[in-house]
Amino acid sequence: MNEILKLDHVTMQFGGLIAVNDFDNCVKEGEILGLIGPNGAGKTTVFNVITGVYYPTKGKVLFDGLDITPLKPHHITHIGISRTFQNIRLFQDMTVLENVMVAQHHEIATKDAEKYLVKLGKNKYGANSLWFWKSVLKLGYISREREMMDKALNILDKLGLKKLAYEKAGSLPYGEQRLLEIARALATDAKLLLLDEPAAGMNPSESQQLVQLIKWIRDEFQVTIFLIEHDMKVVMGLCERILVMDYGVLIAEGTPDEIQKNEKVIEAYLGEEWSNVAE
Amino acid sequence: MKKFLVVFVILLSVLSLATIKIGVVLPMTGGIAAFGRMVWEGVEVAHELFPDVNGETIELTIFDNRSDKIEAANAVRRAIDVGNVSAILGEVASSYSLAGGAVAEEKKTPMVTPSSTNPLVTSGKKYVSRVCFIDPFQGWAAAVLAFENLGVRNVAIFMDVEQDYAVGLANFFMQTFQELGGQVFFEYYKSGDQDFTAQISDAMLTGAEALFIPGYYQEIALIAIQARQLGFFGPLITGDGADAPETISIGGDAVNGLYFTTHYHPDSPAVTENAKLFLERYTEKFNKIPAALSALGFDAYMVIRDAIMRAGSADREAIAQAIRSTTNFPGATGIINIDNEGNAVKSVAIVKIEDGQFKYETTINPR
Amino acid sequence: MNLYTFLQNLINGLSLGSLYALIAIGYTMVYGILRLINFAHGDVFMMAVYFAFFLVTLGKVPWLISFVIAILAAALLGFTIDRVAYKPIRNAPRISALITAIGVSFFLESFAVVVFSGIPRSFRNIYPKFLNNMLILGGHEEVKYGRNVIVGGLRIPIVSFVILAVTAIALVILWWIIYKTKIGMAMRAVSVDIPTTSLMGVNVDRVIGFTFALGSALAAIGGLLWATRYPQLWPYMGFMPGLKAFIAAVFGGIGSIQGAVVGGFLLGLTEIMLVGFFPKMAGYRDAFAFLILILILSIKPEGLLGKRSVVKV
Amino acid sequence: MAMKLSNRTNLILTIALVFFVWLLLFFAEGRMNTYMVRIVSLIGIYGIMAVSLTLINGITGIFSLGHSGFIALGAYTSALLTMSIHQKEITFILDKVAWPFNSVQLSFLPATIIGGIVAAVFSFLIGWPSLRLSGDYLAIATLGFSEIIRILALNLRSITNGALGLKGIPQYTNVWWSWSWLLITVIFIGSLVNSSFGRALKAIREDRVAAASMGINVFKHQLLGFVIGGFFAGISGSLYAHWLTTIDPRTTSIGVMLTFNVLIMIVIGGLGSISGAIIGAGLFAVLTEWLRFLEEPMKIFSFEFSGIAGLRMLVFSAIFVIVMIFWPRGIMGRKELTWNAIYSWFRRGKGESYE
Amino acid sequence: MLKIEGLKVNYGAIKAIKGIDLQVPEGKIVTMIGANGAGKTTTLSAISGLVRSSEGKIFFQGKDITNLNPHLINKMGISLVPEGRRVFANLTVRENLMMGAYNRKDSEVEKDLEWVFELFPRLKERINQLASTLSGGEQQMLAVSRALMSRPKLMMMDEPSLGLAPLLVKEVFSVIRKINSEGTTILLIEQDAAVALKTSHYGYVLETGTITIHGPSEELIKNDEVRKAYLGL
Ligand SMILES: Nc1ncnc2c1ncn2[C@@H]1O[C@H](COP(=O)(O)OP(=O)(O)OP(=O)(O)O)[C@@H](O)[C@H]1O
Ligand SMILES: Nc1ncnc2c1ncn2[C@@H]1O[C@H](COP(=O)(O)OP(=O)(O)OP(=O)(O)O)[C@@H](O)[C@H]1O
Ligand SMILES: CC(C)C[C@H](N)C(=O)O
Ligand SMILES: [Mg+2]
Ligand SMILES: [Mg+2]
Repeated sequence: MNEILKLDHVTMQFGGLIAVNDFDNCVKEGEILGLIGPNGAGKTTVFNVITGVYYPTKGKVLFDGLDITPLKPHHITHIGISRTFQNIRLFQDMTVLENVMVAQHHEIATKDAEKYLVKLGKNKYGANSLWFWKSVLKLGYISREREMMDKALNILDKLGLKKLAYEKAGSLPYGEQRLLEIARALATDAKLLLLDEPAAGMNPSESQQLVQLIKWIRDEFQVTIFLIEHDMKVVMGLCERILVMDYGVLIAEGTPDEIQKNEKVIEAYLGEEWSNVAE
Repeated sequence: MKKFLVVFVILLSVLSLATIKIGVVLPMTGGIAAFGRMVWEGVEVAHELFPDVNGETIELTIFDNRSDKIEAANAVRRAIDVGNVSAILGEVASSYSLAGGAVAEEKKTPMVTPSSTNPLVTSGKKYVSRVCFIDPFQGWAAAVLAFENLGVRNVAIFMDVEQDYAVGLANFFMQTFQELGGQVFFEYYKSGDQDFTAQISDAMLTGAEALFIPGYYQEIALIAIQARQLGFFGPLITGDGADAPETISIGGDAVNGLYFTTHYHPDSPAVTENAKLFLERYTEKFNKIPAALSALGFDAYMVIRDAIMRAGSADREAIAQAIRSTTNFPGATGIINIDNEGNAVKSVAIVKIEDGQFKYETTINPR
Repeated sequence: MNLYTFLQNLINGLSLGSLYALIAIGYTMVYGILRLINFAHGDVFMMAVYFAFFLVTLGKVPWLISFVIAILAAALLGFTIDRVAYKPIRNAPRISALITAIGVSFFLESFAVVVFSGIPRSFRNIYPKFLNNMLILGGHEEVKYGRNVIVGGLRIPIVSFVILAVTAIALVILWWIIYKTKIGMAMRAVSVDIPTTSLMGVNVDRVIGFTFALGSALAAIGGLLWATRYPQLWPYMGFMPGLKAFIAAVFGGIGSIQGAVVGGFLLGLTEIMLVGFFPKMAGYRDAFAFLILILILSIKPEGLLGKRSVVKV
Repeated sequence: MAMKLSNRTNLILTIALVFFVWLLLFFAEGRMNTYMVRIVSLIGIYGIMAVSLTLINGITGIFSLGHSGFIALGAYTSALLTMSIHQKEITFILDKVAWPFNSVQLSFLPATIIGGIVAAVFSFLIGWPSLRLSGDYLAIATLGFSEIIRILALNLRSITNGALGLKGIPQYTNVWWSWSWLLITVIFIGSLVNSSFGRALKAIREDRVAAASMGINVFKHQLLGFVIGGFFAGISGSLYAHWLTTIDPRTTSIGVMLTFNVLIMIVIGGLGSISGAIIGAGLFAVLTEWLRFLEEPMKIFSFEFSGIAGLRMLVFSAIFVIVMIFWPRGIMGRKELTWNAIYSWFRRGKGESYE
Repeated sequence: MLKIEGLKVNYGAIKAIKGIDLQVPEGKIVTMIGANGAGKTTTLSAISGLVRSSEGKIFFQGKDITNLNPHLINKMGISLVPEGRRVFANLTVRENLMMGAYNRKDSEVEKDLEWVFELFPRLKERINQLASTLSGGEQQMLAVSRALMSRPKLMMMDEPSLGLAPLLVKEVFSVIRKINSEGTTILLIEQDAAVALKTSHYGYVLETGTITIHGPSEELIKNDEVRKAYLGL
C-alpha cells in the first residue's frame, strides 16, 4: 500500500504550548487508521494542520506526494481530503439535502482544468465567473443542479438519511447529525476522510452500528479513513493501525493488539485494562 | 383659561369662514431649531395681528424640516401636495431654502424666505423670494467692519464646509477684505463638530488677529469658548448666524466682545409703523426683546399677506407675481423692496455682545 | 508647526482623548460582557446631562447633588432599557439586538426632542460662577482668563485635569469591581455562558442589569464632563461622542478596558494632530480616525489590546 | 406533507402578480396626488436598498454597516452623469467640476448602470480588506469605509461640490423606473440565492469554518455577495438621487443614518428573507410617512392641537422596538413568501377549521 | 426527593418530552439511559429551569419547582453538571469553584474547597490557571467540582464521561460513587449504559421522549431489551 498522506516532522505551537511535537507518520491508501490519546494530546490539532486550518510551525504535509502545507482549507477539500468535526458543525438552518449539496458546490465553481493548476503548485482556485452567470441566469445549469441533487440523495439514501432530506439539519437528533456530517464529507468526493470522534455521544449499540457503517463506507466509496476516537470498542473494532499521542508526541504505533499491550499507552491513556472500566 | 376661550372663539369663526392656506416650513427640531422657533414667534405675532386677508382667514400649517436638507425638500413638497397651500413661508437656512426652493419652483408655488441670505437661493428662480439682504452685502459689511472699524489686517476664517451660507459668506468676506488690503486664511470645520482646538491653535500660530466665523450659533459659541481657553483674545466677527440668544447662553463670557452683522435690532431706529407694532406686540406676548429672525418672520408673513391682498385671489401664480412687485412695504426690519430677482435691498445692522447682552452698534446702508 | 504649537496640540489631543477614553470604558464594558454594541450608550450620556441640567436650572438643586442624582438616574435608565428592550431578546440573533439598540437610541433622541425640545441649551450656568469660569473658560474674567494652568506658555484647561483624574479613578474602580468582587466574577461568567451562570444560582438578569447600570453611570460621568468642556446640550449631542468612543473601544480591542483607555487617547491625539499638522485636512478629520481604525484592524484584527478570539475547531 | 405547486403554476402565478402590480402602479400614477406617487416610487427604491443589504447581511452573513457608502457612490456617480453641463457649472461654486463630468451628459439608464458599476468596484475594493475581519470588527470597518466615502464626498469639491452637494438633479425617477429596477433586483438576487452559489453563501453564513471544509472559498464567495449587493445598492442610490433631486454628504442624508434605516427595514421584515426585505421597506416608507400626522396640527372637535415636533420619530422608534421585542426575527424570519407557502397556509387554515 | 409527574417539553413544534414520570429517592444514584435525542438532556434542563415545560409538575422535597428560574432552583439545592462541561473559560479554576458557591454565605466554603481538592488533587495544582487552558478531562473534573461547591442535595450529571479518555472515565465514576457515599443524591445521564447501571441503584430508559422501562439497576442489566439495545450484547 502506498502512502496517501504524509506528515513530515510536523510541529504546531500555540504561544508557549507545543500542541503537536515533531509528528512524523503517514496514512496508507485504503486503510482505516486510528488516532488516540488523552484529552488535549493534540489529536484534533493534527487534523487541523492537515486540513489547512492551522499552518504548522514546522514540518510539511504531503498528499499524494504533493506538498499541501500552504493550501487553504477549501483547496485541501478540492484535492480530496474532507473531514468531520469534533463539535458538530452543520449548516443548522439549511435542510439536510442542502447540506450535502453545498459540499458539491466547488465542482460547479471550479473548472476541471484548474484542479491541475493546484497539482502544479499554482493555487488558483475559485468561483468560475462563467458558472456564476450560468447558474444565476439558469442557463445550462438546471441539469447540473439535478445531478447534484441526485448525487446528494444517493449518498443520503446509502446512509439512511433520505427520509430526513427536507428537514432542517439543526432539528436532527445528535446521532443523525453525526451521520450527516459524514455524508457531507463524502459528497466532496474525498479520497481521504478525517473523522473527529464520530462515535462521541453514541451508546454502545449505536457505536457498534457505526463501526459497521464506516467499514462499509470505506469499501463502498473507496476512501481512506483516518479517525480520532475515545471509544475503545470502536477503535479496536475498526482500525487496522493505531497511533497514540500524549502531550503532542507520538508515543506508540501499532495494531490494536499491540497497542492494548503497550506499557506506555496503558499508563498514559488506557488504564489497567480498558475493557474493565465497565466492571 | 382666557387664552383657551379666545382660541376657541377664533376657531369657531375660522370654521365658518373660507381660508387661505400658507405653509410654514421651518427647522423646529435639530441643529438650528432655535432659528425656527424665533421665526415662528414672529409669524405668530403677525398672524394674531392680521389673521385674515380679503375677508378670508389665513390658515398657517407648520412643517418641520428637522434641520435636514432632504427633509427640507420633502417638507415643501408635502406642503404643496398634501397641505395644498397657496404660498410657503420659509425656510431659514440657505441650504434648506435651496433644497426646498427647487421644489417650490418646480411646483410653481410662491415661497418667501425670511432669512436665507445666500444669493443662490433666489437666483434664476421665479417663485422664490426673500425679505432679507444677501450675503455679498453682508460679507462686504463684515469685512468693512473688520478692516476699518476694528483695524485688523490678518483674519482667520472659520468656515463650516457643510453650509452653503457659510461657504458663500466666507468668500464674499474674503473678496472685500482682500480688496481693502487685508489678508485671510481658512480653517475648516463641519456643523456638529465640537472640538476646534486644533484649528484655533493653527490660527494663532499663523498669526490671526481676528476670527471671522460665518457659521451658526452652536459652533460659534464653542469656537469662542475654546479660543478664549487657548488664549486667543482678539476680536470675533460673525454673520447673522450668531443672532440667537443661544450664542450668549452657551458662549457666556467667551462671546463678550463678539461682533456680528444682522438684519434687525430693537434698538435700531424704527422707521415704520409696523416695526413699532411688532415690537410692542412681541414684547407683550413673549415678555422678551425680539431677535432679528422673529422680525424677519413677521415681515415674511406680512409680505405674503400683502401680496395675496394685491393679487386678490389665492392663485399661486398671481401671488408669486405680486410678491415680486412688492415696493416700499413697511416691514419690521425696514422698508422692503423686492426686485426682479426676488431679493430685498436692505441695510445691515452691526451688533456687539457686551455683558451677555446684544448691543446695537450701528447700521450700514447699501452703497 | 513649532514646538510650542506641537506641545499645545499634544495637550489638546490628550484632553479630547481622555474624554473619549472615559466614554469608551462604559461602552466596552457592556460589550465585553454582553457582546452587544449598545448604540444607546451615547444617548444615555445625553439624558444624564439633561437630568443634571434640569435639576440645577429648574429644580434649583446644588450642582454636586444634581450630578450625583443624574448619574444615579442614568444608571436607572440603563437598567430600565435593559429590562424593557434587551432582556426580551436575549436569545435572538445578535443583529436583532444591535438593531434594537439603534431603535432605543432613536427613541431616546426623539424623546429628548419632544420633551426637552430640539433647541440647544447651555450647560454654562450649572456650576457656581468661579467654578464655571475656571472649568469652562479656564480662568476668571478679572484676571483675564488667568487661571488656566500655564506651563511654559502652554494652556491646559483645568477641566482636562478633572477629566483625567476622573478617568483614572473610574478605571481603578471598574477594575476592582470586575476582578475583585463577587458580582464582577459573575459578570465575567455571564460573558462566557449565560445559562450555565444561571445554573450556579446567579440571578443573571440582575447581573446584566447591574452591568448596564454601571455602564450607564460611566456614560453619565462622561457626559457631564463632556458638557463641561463643550457646554452645549441638545438631543443629538451623544451621537458623535458615542460613535467616536465606540471607535476608540475597537481601536483598543473591544471588550478590553485598558484597550478602551489607550484607544481613547490615541483617537483624540490623532484627530488633533492631523488638523495640527495639516490644517487643510481638517475636513478629513473623521475619515482619518476611521482610516487608522481600519489600518489597525487589518494589522491586528482584534484591536491593540484585544484578546484574539480563537476559532477552535 | 406540504403540498407543492408545479413549476409552471409558480411561474404563471408570478407573472400574474407582476402584471397585477403593474396595473396597480398604473392606477396609482393616474389617481393619486403626486406626493403619494412619490411615496410609491420611494417604496421601490427602499426595496432595492433592502434586498441588496439582505443579500449581504442576511444571506451571506456579512455584518456590514456600510451600505450607505455604496448608495452614495451610485447616487453621486449617476447624478453627475445626468445633470446637464450647464446645471453643473452653476452648481459648482467652490471649485470647477472635474473631468470627465464637465463634459458628459448621459441619459438615465446608462448613468444608473454606471452608478451601480462604480459602487460595485468600490465594494470590491472595500471588501478586499474588510472581509478578512469578522463579526463586530467587520461591522465597524465597513461603517468606517462608508464614513470615509461620505467624508471624501464632503471634501473632494471638484467632483462632489463638497458639503453643498448637488442640486438640480433631473427628476427622472418615477414609479416605473423604481419598480422595474426592484423587479430586476429581486429576480437577479432571488435567482442567485436559489442557485448553488446561493447555497454556498448561506453555508458561509451558518458556519464559515465548515463551509471552507466543504471546499468553498469563503473569502471569494463573500466578496461576490458583497459586490453584487454593492452593485444594487449603487442602482438604488442612482434612483434615490433622481428622486430627491438634491444630494449632499450629510450623516442624515446618505450617512450612517441611512444604513441604520435600511437595517431597520430588513430586520423588521426578517433578516435573510428577500420578500421580508420588501415588506420591511414598504412598512418603513409607509409608516414614517403616515406617522407625520402626529407632527401636524390636528383638529379634534374643532379644537386645535399644535403639532409636536419630533413626536413622529418617537412613536416610530417605539413601534420599532416593540416589533423587535415581539418578533425578534422580524415578520418573515428567514422564510420566503412563496406561492407554496401561501398555498399551504391556506390549506392549513382549512384543515384546522375542520377540527 | 425529586418527583416528576407527567412532564412535557416542546421546542417549537418538536415534542422532545412527551409526558414522563420519574422519582429520585434520597441518598441514591438514579440513572437515565437512552439513545441520542431521547430527551435526557431536555429532562435535566427542565428540572433545572433552563427550559420551560408545557405540562406536568416537578416537585423537589415536596415543593413545586416547575418553571422556576434556574437560579432559584439552584438555591433550593439542585445543581447540574451540564452536557459538554461548560466551564467558565475566562475564569480561573478557583473562580470557577467560587461561582459554584455563589449563593453560599456560610463559612464552610473554604473547607469545601479543600474537600474538592481532595477529590481531584489535579485541580489544586492548577488553582490559578484559566479554565480555558485545562485539558478536557480536567475541565470535566472542574465542572463536577463546581457543582459540588454549592453543596447540593441533588446533583444531576449529564454525560460526565463524554469525550474523556478511558482512564479518566474510570476516575470520574469512582468520584461519583464517593460523593454519593458521602450523602449526595445523584441523577445521572450516561451513554455507556453498562457503566451507568453498574454505578446506580435505579434506572430509567428513555426513548423518544417517553420512559419505556424502569426498575432497579441490577434488574435492568438483566433485561433482554436493555441488553440488546443499550449494552450492545
Ligand atoms: N487555536 C489554539 N490556540 C491555542 N491553543 C490551542 C489551539 N488549538 C488547540 N490548542 C491547544 O492544543 C492542545 C491540543 O488540543 P487538541 O484539541 O488537539 O486536543 P485533542 O487531542 O483533540 O483533545 P480532545 O480529546 O479533548 O479533543 C490543547 O491544550 C489545546 O488547548
Ligand atoms: N434547543 C433545541 N431546539 C430544538 N430542538 C431541540 C433543542 N434541544 C434539543 N432538541 C431536540 O429535542 C430532542 C431531545 O434532545 P435531548 O438533547 O434532550 O436528547 P438527549 O437524550 O440528551 O440526547 P444526547 O444523548 O444526544 O445528548 C431531540 O430531538 C433534539 O433534536
Ligand atoms: C438664520 C440665518 C443665520 C440664516 C442664514 N442667513 C442663512 O442664509 O443660512
Ligand atoms: Mg479533539
Ligand atoms: Mg444530551
